[in-house]
Amino acid sequence: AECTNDTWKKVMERGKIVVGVKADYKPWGFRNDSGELVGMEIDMARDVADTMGVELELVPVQSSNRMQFLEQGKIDLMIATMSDRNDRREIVGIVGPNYYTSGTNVMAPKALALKEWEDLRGKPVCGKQGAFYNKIVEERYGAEIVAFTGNAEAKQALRDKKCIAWVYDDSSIMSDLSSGQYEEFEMPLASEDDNPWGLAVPKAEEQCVFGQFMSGMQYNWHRDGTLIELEKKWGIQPTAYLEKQAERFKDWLAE
Amino acid sequence: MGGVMEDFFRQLAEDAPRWNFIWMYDERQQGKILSGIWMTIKLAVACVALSVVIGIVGAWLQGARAAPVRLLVAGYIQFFRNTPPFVQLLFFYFALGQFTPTYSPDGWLQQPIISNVGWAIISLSFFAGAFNVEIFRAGIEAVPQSTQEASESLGFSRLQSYRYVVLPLAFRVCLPALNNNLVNLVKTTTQAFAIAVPELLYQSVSIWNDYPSAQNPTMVLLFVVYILLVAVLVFGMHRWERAMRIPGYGT
Amino acid sequence: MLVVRWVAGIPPWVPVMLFVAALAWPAIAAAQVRYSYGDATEALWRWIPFLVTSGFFFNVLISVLSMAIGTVLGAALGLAQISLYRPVRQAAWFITQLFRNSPWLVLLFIVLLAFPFEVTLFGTVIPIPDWTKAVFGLSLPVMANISEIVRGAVQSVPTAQWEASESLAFSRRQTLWQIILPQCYKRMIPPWMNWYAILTMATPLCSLLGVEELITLTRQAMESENNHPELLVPFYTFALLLFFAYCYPIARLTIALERRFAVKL
Amino acid sequence: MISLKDVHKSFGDLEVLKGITFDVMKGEVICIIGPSGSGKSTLIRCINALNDIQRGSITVEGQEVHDPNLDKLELRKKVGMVFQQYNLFPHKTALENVMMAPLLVLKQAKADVEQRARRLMKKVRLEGKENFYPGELSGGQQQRVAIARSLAMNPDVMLFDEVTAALDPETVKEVLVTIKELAAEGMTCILVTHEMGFAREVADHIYFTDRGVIVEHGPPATFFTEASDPRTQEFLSQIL
Amino acid sequence: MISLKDVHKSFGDLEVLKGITFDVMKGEVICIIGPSGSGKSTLIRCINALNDIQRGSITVEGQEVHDPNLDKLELRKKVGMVFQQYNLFPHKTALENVMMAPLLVLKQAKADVEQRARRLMKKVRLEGKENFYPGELSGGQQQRVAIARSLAMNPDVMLFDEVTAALDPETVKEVLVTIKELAAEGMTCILVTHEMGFAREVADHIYFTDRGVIVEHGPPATFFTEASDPRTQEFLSQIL
Ligand SMILES: Nc1ncnc2c1ncn2[C@@H]1O[C@H](COP(=O)(O)OP(=O)(O)OP(=O)(O)O)[C@@H](O)[C@H]1O
Ligand SMILES: Nc1ncnc2c1ncn2[C@@H]1O[C@H](COP(=O)(O)OP(=O)(O)OP(=O)(O)O)[C@@H](O)[C@H]1O
Ligand SMILES: [Mg+2]
Ligand SMILES: [Mg+2]
Repeated sequence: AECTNDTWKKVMERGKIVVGVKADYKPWGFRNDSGELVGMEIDMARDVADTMGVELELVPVQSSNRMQFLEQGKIDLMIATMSDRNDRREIVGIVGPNYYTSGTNVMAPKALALKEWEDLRGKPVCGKQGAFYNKIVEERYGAEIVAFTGNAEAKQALRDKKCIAWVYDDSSIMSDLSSGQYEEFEMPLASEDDNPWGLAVPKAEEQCVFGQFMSGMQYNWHRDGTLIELEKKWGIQPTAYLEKQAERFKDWLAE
Repeated sequence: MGGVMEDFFRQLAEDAPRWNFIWMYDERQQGKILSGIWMTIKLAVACVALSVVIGIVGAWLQGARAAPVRLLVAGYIQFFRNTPPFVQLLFFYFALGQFTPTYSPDGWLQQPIISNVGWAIISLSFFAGAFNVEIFRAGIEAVPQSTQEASESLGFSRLQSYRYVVLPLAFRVCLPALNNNLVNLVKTTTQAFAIAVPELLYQSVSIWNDYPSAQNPTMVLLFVVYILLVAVLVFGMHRWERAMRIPGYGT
Repeated sequence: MLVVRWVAGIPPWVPVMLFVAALAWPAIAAAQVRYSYGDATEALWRWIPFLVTSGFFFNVLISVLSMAIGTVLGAALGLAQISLYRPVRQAAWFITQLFRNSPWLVLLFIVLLAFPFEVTLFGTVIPIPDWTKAVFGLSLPVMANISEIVRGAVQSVPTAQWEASESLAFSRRQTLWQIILPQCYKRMIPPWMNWYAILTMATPLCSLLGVEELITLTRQAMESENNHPELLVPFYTFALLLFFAYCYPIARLTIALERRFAVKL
Repeated sequence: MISLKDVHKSFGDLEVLKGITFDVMKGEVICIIGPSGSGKSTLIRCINALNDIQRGSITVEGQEVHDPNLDKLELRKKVGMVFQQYNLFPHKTALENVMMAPLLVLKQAKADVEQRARRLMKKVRLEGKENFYPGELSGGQQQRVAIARSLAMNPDVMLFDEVTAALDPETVKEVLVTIKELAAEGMTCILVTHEMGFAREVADHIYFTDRGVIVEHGPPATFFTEASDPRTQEFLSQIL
Repeated sequence: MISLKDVHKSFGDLEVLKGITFDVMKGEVICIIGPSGSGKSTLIRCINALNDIQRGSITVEGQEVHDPNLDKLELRKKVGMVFQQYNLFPHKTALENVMMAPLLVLKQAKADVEQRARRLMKKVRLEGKENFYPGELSGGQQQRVAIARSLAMNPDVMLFDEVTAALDPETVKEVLVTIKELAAEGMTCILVTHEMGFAREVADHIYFTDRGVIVEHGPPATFFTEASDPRTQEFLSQIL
C-alpha cells in the first residue's frame, strides 16, 4: 500500500503527539502522588516528542484496550509494556528493535525453596487477571492460578500466604526484590518465554515515515545508552539484553 | 451424540470466528464453566441463608433496651448500606484478611481460617443482611398495634404476643421485600470476582482472556445463566409466598 | 422504602464515630513492619487530592449521567408498561425484567467489551470512550428499575381516581398526565433517590474494566507506592469513607423528603 | 329520561344484575335501597358506563349507553357521579377539583369556569374552603366538594352511590342537606343510600333490590308501611 | 362491681377525660354515647388498663386497676374486650382464635378448650365456620368471632367499643342480637355505641359524654325524651 503518512502529518500539524502508556506498571508507567504519569516509558515518549519537536499528551491505557486505541486513532503511538507477539503484529505496527525483554517468573518464599516450574503443580499461584502467561502456567505446569484484578492484591495474597507464588514479569519481580521489602522472597525459577517488548504505531504507518522514525528512535536509544541510563534511573535491574543491544548497534550509523 | 454436538461447535468456531463456543467442545473450559456455576450457586445459597439469619438477629437486637446495642446495629446498617459492596469486598478480604488467624497444613502455605470464598460469603451476607434487618423491622412495624392490643387484652404476655401473633404476621408482610433483596444478593455475588472467587463471572472472564474468540458466546451464556438463577429463586420464593398465604388476608 | 425511613432515626454522629474508629484501628492493630502503617497513612495523605479530584469526581460524573439517561429511558419504559396496547406492554415488561434481573457487573462487561470503540454515523466516526460506555452500561439497570418505580407508582394510585376522572369525561391521556402522574411524582422521588445512591455505589465496578475512577486510581496509587500490603487498609478505608460521605446525606435527604410528602398526600 | 330495560350484568360466572327495568322522569328523585352485595353500586355504574352490561338496554335521554359507537364523553357530560369514597384529586385544591373537568374536557374559558366553580362552592356551603387541599377537609366537606365537582359539568342527571356511608352520623347531615337542595331545584337524581329516613324525605320513588332484581318499589308514603314482599319486610324490620 | 372515681386522662397536653365518675353493678348493661372524639374509647380502654390514667381511680371487683403492683393477667381474665375493628388474628382460623388465649394464657387442656370454643361458636351462631380464616368471614361474622374469643376467657365484664361501627346496617343486627343475648344472660356489659335504637333497647343506663365529661345520664326511658342539656339535645336531634 502507498504511504499516506496520515498520522505523522496529523501530529506535525497539530504540534502534539498522543502516546498511550501504562498507569499501573511501576516503574514503566505509573502515577506520582500528584497524579502525573511518570516512568521509564513516559521518559521514552517524551524523548520522542522532543525529537519531533511537538508537545506530548499521555493517555493511560489498559492491556485490554491499548491496541484498539491505536487502531482507532485515539492515540498516535503506544509504549505500554506490550509483549511483541505475532498475533499482535497483525493488528498494530510493531517496529524496530525491541526496547526491552522480560520473561515470566514467580516470586516465591525462600522457605519453600522452589526449584523448578513443576514444583507449582497443583498449588495455588497468584496472578493478575488478563496476563497471557496465566494460561501457560496453568496448562503447562498444572498450577492453580488465582487471578486478582491488580498486582497489589496479588502480592498481598502472597504475603498473606494464600498462594505459594506470584507469577509475573521477571523484571518487575526483580525490582520488587531489590527494594528490600521482600526479604523472605526470591525468584527461584528459570524465566520462561523470553518476551521482547515492542512499541507500536498504527498498522498503516508501519512501513512509512512514522514507523521508520520510531524504529530509528529505538536504534538510537540502544546505541547511545539511553535505555541503559533510563533503566538505572528507574531502578530497573540491568538486563543483559540492553547491554548486548547497545554493543550491537554502536556502529549502526556507520554501517 | 455428544460427538456430533462437539463437531458442530468446533466447525462453527471456524466458520464464525467471533462465535467460538469453546466450552461446548473443550473439556477444560467446560469444567471451568461448570465449576463456576456450581461456585455461584454455593455462594448464593450460603449468602442467602446467612443474610437472613443476620437480618433476624439484627431486627431483634434493634428492639433491645440497651442504647449502645441499638447504636451498634444502626452503625452497622449505615455502613453497609452507604458504601459500595464492591469496595466492602476488597476491604474485607485484603484489609481485614490480614488479621485473621491461619493454620498451616504444610510448611509455608498457610490456609487462612477464612478463604476468599469465606470472605465473599461474609462480606456479601453482611451487605444483604443490613437490608434484611430493615425489612424485618418494617415487617414487625407493619403489624397493627391494635392486633397486639387485642392479644394483650386477652392476657397474652409480651413474648407470647410476639411469638404467636406478631412474628407470624410480620414474616408474611416482609416476604416480598425479602424476595427482592435476595434476588439482589444473587446478582451481587458476581462482585466476588474482585477477590478471585472462582465463580461464574471469574471463569468466564478468564476464558475470554485466553480465547478472545469465545467472548461473545461466553457473555451470552453468562447472561442466560444469571437470568435462570434469578428466575429459579423468584419462582421458589413465589411458591413459598403462596404457601404461606392466609386465606382472605391481604389482597 | 421502609428501609430508608429508618435511617433518619440515627443521629449523624453514630456512623462518623464508627468511621473514626475504623480509621484509627489499623494504626493500633499494626505491629511495626519496616513499612509501617504510619508510612502508609502518610502516603494516603499525599494521594488524597488526586484521588478525589480525578477519581471520585468521575464516580460522581458517571453516576449523574447514568441516572439522567436511566431516568429518561426508564420513565418511557415505565409508561410503556401501562400502555393499553398489549404488545407494547409485554415488550416493555420483558425489557424491564431482563435488565432488572441481570447482574450489573455482567451488563458492564457486555457493554464495555462487546460494544464497539467507535460508531460511524452518517459517515463521521464517533469514538466512544470507555467511561461513556460505562455510563451506558450502568444506565441499563437504572432504566429497568425506574421503569418499575413508574409502573408501581401509577398502579398505586387507587383505581377510584381513574374512575372519578373517567366519569368526569377525561380522556385517558388527560387522566394520566393531569390526575395520575402528578400524584405519582412525590412518591417516586424517594425511591428514585434511593436508586441514585445504589447507582453511585455501583460505579466502582467500572474499575474492573479499566475505566478511570476512584478505585482504579486507588490501585494505581498503591502501585506507585510499591504495592506495600500496608497500603490496603488506609486506601480502601478512605474509599469507603468517601462513598459513605457522599451517599449518607443522600439517604437522609431521601427520608426527609419521604416524610414531607407523606404528610401532604 | 333514563330508561333501563331488562339489564343483565355478570362478573365472570357471578350474575349480579338479573333483569332490571325502570324509568326515571326528568326532575324525579329515586332512591335505591337493598342489602349489601345486591348490586346497587353495579347498577348505578352501568348507567354511567363505568361497567358494561351483557344484555338489555340503558338509555339516557333516548341515547343507548351501551352502544359501542357511543361517544362516552358525551354521555359523561350529561351524567354526573358522586362516589362513596369521594375520590377527589388529592393534589389539587377544592376549587381546582371543581374547575378541572370544565377546563380540560369542555375547554371553557378559565374566568367563566372559576366564577361558576366559586358559585358551586357556595352552593355546597364551602365558601372559604376553596384553597384547601382534600386532605385538609373533613369527610363531609370532601363529599360536598365531590358533589360540586360533578355539578360543574352541568349534568342532567346525578348519580349518588352511598355518598354518606363513609361519614360519621353527625356529618352525614351536612351532605344530605346539600342533596336535598339539589333535588328541590329539580335535578334528576338517582341515589343509593342506607339512610331510610333520608330516602323517605327526599325520594319520589323508592326501589328495593335484592340479589340482582327489583323486589319492591313505590312512593315513600306507601313503601315503608305497605311493603308486601317478605324480603323487604325483613330488611325494613332490621332498621332500628 | 366496676367503679370509676374522678378519672382524669391526658395524652400529652390534651386532656381527654376530665373527671369521670360512675358505677356499674353486676349484671348491669350500660351504654356510653357521645360525639366523635369525646373520649369514649379512651374511657373504656382505661378500664382494661390498655391506657393508664393520671388521676382518680378505677376498681373492678374492688381491685384497683391502675395499681402498679396489679397483676394485669388477673385483671384481663376478668375483663373481656371487643374492638371496633375486631382485631382477630388473621393467620389463625376462627376456632383457633377463640382457643388461643385459654391455651396459652390459662394453659388449659386442649380438649376442654376446644369443646368450650365450639360451644361458644355455636352461641354466636357460627357453627360451620370454625375452620374459616378471618379474611374469609364477613364483618359481622368476624365481630362475633371476636366476641366468642373474649368470652372464652370467662370474663366477668365485657367491654364493647363501637363494635358495630364498621359494619353495614344489616349485619349490625346479627352482632347486636348476640350482645342482647349476653346481656339477657346477666353478663355485665359496658357498650360504646352509635346505635341509639339498640342503646334504648338493651341498656339499663345510658351515659352521654362530651369533651371528656359525662354531660347527661339516665335510664333509656327518660334519657331520649327528657334530655335537659342543650348539647345532648342537639346530638339527639341529629339522629334521623
Ligand atoms: N369488579 C367486580 N368483579 C367481580 N365481582 C364484583 C365486582 N364488583 C362487584 N362485584 C360483585 O357484585 C355483587 C354486587 O356488588 P355491588 O357493589 O353492586 O353491591 P352493592 O349492592 O353496592 O353492595 P354494598 O351495599 O355493599 O355497596 C357483589 O357480590 C360483588 O362481590
Ligand atoms: N394515643 C393517643 N394519643 C394522643 N391522643 C389520643 C390518643 N388516643 C386518643 N386520642 C385523642 O383523644 C380524644 C378522644 O379519643 P377517643 O378515641 O377516646 O374518642 P371517641 O369518643 O372514642 O371517638 P370515636 O367516636 O371517634 O371513636 C381524641 O381527641 C383523640 O384524638
Ligand atoms: Mg355499593
Ligand atoms: Mg372510639
